Amino acid sequence: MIDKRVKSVADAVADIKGGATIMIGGFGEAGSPTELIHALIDTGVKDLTVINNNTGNGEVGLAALIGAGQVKKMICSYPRSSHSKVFPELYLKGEIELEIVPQGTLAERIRAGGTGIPAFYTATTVGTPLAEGKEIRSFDGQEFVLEYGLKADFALIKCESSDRLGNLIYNKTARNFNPVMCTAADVTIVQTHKLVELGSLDSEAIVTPNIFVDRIVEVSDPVIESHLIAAGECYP
Amino acid sequence: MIDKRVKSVADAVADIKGGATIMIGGFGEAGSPTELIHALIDTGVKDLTVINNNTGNGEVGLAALIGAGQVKKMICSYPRSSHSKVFPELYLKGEIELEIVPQGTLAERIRAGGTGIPAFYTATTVGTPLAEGKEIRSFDGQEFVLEYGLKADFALIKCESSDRLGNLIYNKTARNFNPVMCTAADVTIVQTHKLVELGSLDSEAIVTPNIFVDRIVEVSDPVIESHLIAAGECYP
Amino acid sequence: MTGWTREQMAELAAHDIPDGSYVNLGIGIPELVAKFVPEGREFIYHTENGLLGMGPAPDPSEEDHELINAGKKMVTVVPGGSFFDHATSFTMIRGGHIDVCVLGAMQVSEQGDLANWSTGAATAIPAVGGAMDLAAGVKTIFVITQHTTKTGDAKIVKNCTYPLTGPKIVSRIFTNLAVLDVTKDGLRVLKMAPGISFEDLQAQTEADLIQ
Amino acid sequence: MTGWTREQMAELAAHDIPDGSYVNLGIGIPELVAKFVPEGREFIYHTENGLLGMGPAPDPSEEDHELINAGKKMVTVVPGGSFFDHATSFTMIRGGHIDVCVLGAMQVSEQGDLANWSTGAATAIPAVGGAMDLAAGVKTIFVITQHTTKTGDAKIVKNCTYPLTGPKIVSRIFTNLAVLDVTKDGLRVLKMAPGISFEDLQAQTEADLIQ
Repeated sequence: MIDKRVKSVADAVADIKGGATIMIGGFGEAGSPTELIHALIDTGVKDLTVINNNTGNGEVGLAALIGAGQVKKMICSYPRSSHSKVFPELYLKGEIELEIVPQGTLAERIRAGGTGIPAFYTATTVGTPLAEGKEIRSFDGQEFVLEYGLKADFALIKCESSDRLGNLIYNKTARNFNPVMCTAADVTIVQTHKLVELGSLDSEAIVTPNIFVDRIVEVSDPVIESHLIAAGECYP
Repeated sequence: MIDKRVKSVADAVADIKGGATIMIGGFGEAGSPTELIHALIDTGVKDLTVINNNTGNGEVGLAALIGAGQVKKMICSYPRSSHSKVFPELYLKGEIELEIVPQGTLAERIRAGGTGIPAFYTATTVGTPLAEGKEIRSFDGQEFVLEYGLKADFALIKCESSDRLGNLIYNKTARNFNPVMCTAADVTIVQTHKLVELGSLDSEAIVTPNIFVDRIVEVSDPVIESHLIAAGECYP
Repeated sequence: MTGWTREQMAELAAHDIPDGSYVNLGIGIPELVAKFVPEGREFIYHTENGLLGMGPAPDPSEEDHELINAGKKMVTVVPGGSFFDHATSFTMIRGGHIDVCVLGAMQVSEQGDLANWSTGAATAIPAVGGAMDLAAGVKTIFVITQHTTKTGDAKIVKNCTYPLTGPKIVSRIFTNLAVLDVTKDGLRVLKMAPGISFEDLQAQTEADLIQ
Repeated sequence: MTGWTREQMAELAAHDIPDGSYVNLGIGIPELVAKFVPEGREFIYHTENGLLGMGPAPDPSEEDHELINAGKKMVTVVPGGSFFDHATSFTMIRGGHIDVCVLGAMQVSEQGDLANWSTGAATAIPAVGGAMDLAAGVKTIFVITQHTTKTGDAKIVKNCTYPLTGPKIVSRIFTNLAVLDVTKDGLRVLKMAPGISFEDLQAQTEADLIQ
C-alpha cells in the first residue's frame, strides 16, 4: 500500500542537508508551512538557498529561519513588508544574497522547472534594470527576455486537505505558489490541515495530483503567523 | 450585468470568418464541442486552420468540417484513428496541409500562447525527424528544441457546467485540451451541458475562471459522436 | 494648490474603465477605485495572489487570514469568484487577459514610462513584486499619483531617473491636479482640477504638456 | 520458435516495475501489464489524456464516453484518482514525474534508440501522439514487442532505419523470446524463453547480443 504519511514535522524534514535549495510555499502568511519551517530551524542546517515570494514577517517562520543564519541566499520577488525586519538587516550588512525575480516570472520559472522546460521567453522586465545581462530576443517584432526554469531539492508546502497518497486541495488564497512548487522539487513535503480518507476528495477538484507529493504530515492546528507576531513571539 | 450567454450555437459562431485559426477542444470524441462544430459547418466559411489533437471520426463533428472542404490546414498530434477516413483521403490527395506536433508539445504551445510566452525549449523531438530545421540549444549539457506559442482567433470549447460569467467545470477526461485552449484564443466560445446559477460553482473547484471565456451557449442534450458513427450518420 | 482628493482621483479613474472590464488594482490610492464604480457598470477584480472576483474588506466576524489580496490585506470573494495558483494568476496578467490595471507611481515620463518599484539608491532593498509583470502584460495601464512629491519635485517627467518598471506602458495618468493622456505627441491634458490653470499645471510638471 | 505469449511478456515487464511506481502504459501489449501487478505491489496508472489513477475497463452499465484512456477506450477511475488538463498531464511526463513507461516498438537499436511512430514511407500519414513526449520525459522506458516482424525481419537492430521516436531512451526490452537490458556495452540477455538457445536468439536479432 502506498502511504506517504510521516509521523511528525521533525521526521518530515530530517534528511534536509546543509546547502540544499528549498522552495517554501505561501504568499506572506497565507499558505506558509510554518510548522515545517520551524522543524527545519530545529535541524540547524545551514547555507540554504530559499525560494519564496517574500522573506517572512516578524521573527517566526521564514523570517526566523533567516534570522537563525541558516539561509545563504533568497530568491524572491518582494523582500520587504510592514513586518519584515530580519532580512533587511542581514541584507544591508551583506550577510545574505538576494536574487530578485518579478512575481509572475518567479511563478513561471518554478512551473517551468516542474514541467521540464529549461528556459522560456517573457516580456516581463524588458527595458528595465532587471533585464540587464540577460538574453533579449525578438519574436514578431516584440522583445522578450530569456528566463530559466527553477528546481529545488525540497519543497515545503501547506495545504488544507490531503489523503494518504498526497492528493491535495488548498484553502482560498493560501493556494498561491504551493501547487507549482509541488511539481518542481525532488522531494515535496506537505503539512496538511486535515488528513482525509482515500476517495473522499472529489477527483474533479483535486488541485495537486498525488504524483507531485512525497511526504505528508498532519498539522491539525497550525499557527497563524500574524497572531504570533502581534503577540511578540519569536522562534524558537 | 455581465452576461456572456448567447441564444444559439448559430449565434455563437456567426462572426467566424474564412481564413480564421480555430482551436477545437476534445481528445477524440471526449470533450469535442460537436454542436458548435456543426454550426460552423453551417456557416460555410473556408480556409480555416484548425488546432485539435486529432482529425475527427466518421463523418460528423471535426471530420465533417474537414470533409466539407472548409479546413486548409490541421495542426494536430495524431491524425489517424480507427474511425478516421476523411482526413487521410484529403491528405493523400494533397488537398489539406498537416503540421504534426507531439501531443505534449501541442498542449504546451497552446498554454504558452495563452500565457504570454512566445517560445520555450523542450527535450521532446530532439534526435528525431520532427526536430529537423528547428533551433537546438543546450542547457546543462542536454539538448532542447525551441518551440513557439500558439494562439487562435477563436476557440470552440465543451464543458459540463458554466454560469453566466463563464466559470467552467468539465467532466472527467473530457477536460483534456479545453482549459488551455480557453486561454489562447481572442474569442472563446463555450457549449455547456448545464447552465447554472452564478455562485453555485465551488470557487475552489472552478477549472476555467471566467476571464478566459467570451460566449456561452447551453447545449443540454449533446450528441455522442460514437453513437452517430455507429448509426452511420453524417453531417449535415 | 491641492486639487482633487485621493477619492476624487480614484473616482475619475473608475469613470474611465469600461463596463465589464477585468481590473487589477495596485496598492494604495488605486485600491480606492473599487469604491467608485459608476452606476450600471460591473467590474471583476483580479488580485495576483490567486483570486478573480475579489470583494471588499470583510466584516470582522468573517475575517480569514487565508483570504487576502496582493497587499496582504484581508478581503472577500464575490459570487462567481475563483481561486487558482500563481502560475494561472500570471497567465491572466502575462497573457493579456486583464483589461485594466491601475498602479501607483514614483515617476511617469511623457513617453508613458513608469517607475514605481525602486529609487535605485544603494541602500534600497529591491522589491518588485508583480509590478513588472502587470506593466508588461496588461492591455491598459492607468496611473494614479500625486502630481508632485511631498517635497515638491516633479513626478511627471521628461525621462524617469528612477529604475523603470516598464517602458511606454502607461495610457492615462490621474493626479490631484489633472488627468493626462499619454499620446505619441506627448502628454495631453484631458481635465484639470477646479481652480487649476494650464500654466499652474505646467509649472508643476517637468514634461511639456499639450493643452 | 514462438516463445512467450503476449500475457507472459506483460507479466515479465510488470515484475520489473518497483512498488509504488507511477506508470504509463502504451497502447497494445503494454496495456496488459496492468493485469499482472505482482502480489504486494501497488502501481498508479497515468493516461496522458488527463487522468492519474486509471482503473480497468468498466462494466457495460458504467461506461462513460467522457472517461477514456489515451487509446480512446473507456476506462474507470480508482479511489484517489484525479482529472486534469493536457498541460498538467504533460507536466507529469515532460517534468520527469512518471517513473516507468511501457511502450510498443517497430524497432529498437542496441543503443536504446526507439522507433515506434512511423515507417517513414511516403504514403504514411505521420501520427506521433504522445510517444515522443513520453520518450523524452519518462525516467525508465520499457519496450514490449515481438522479437521479429510477421515477415521475420529483425526488430532488435544495430541502428533503426525507421524515423526515431527518441534516441537512447529504452532501458529494457521484453520480447516473446527474451528479456534484454540496454547497457553501455550493448544488449545484454537477462532471460530467455523456454527452449530458446542463445544462438537461436542471436540468429533472430540484428544487433549483437551479450550473454
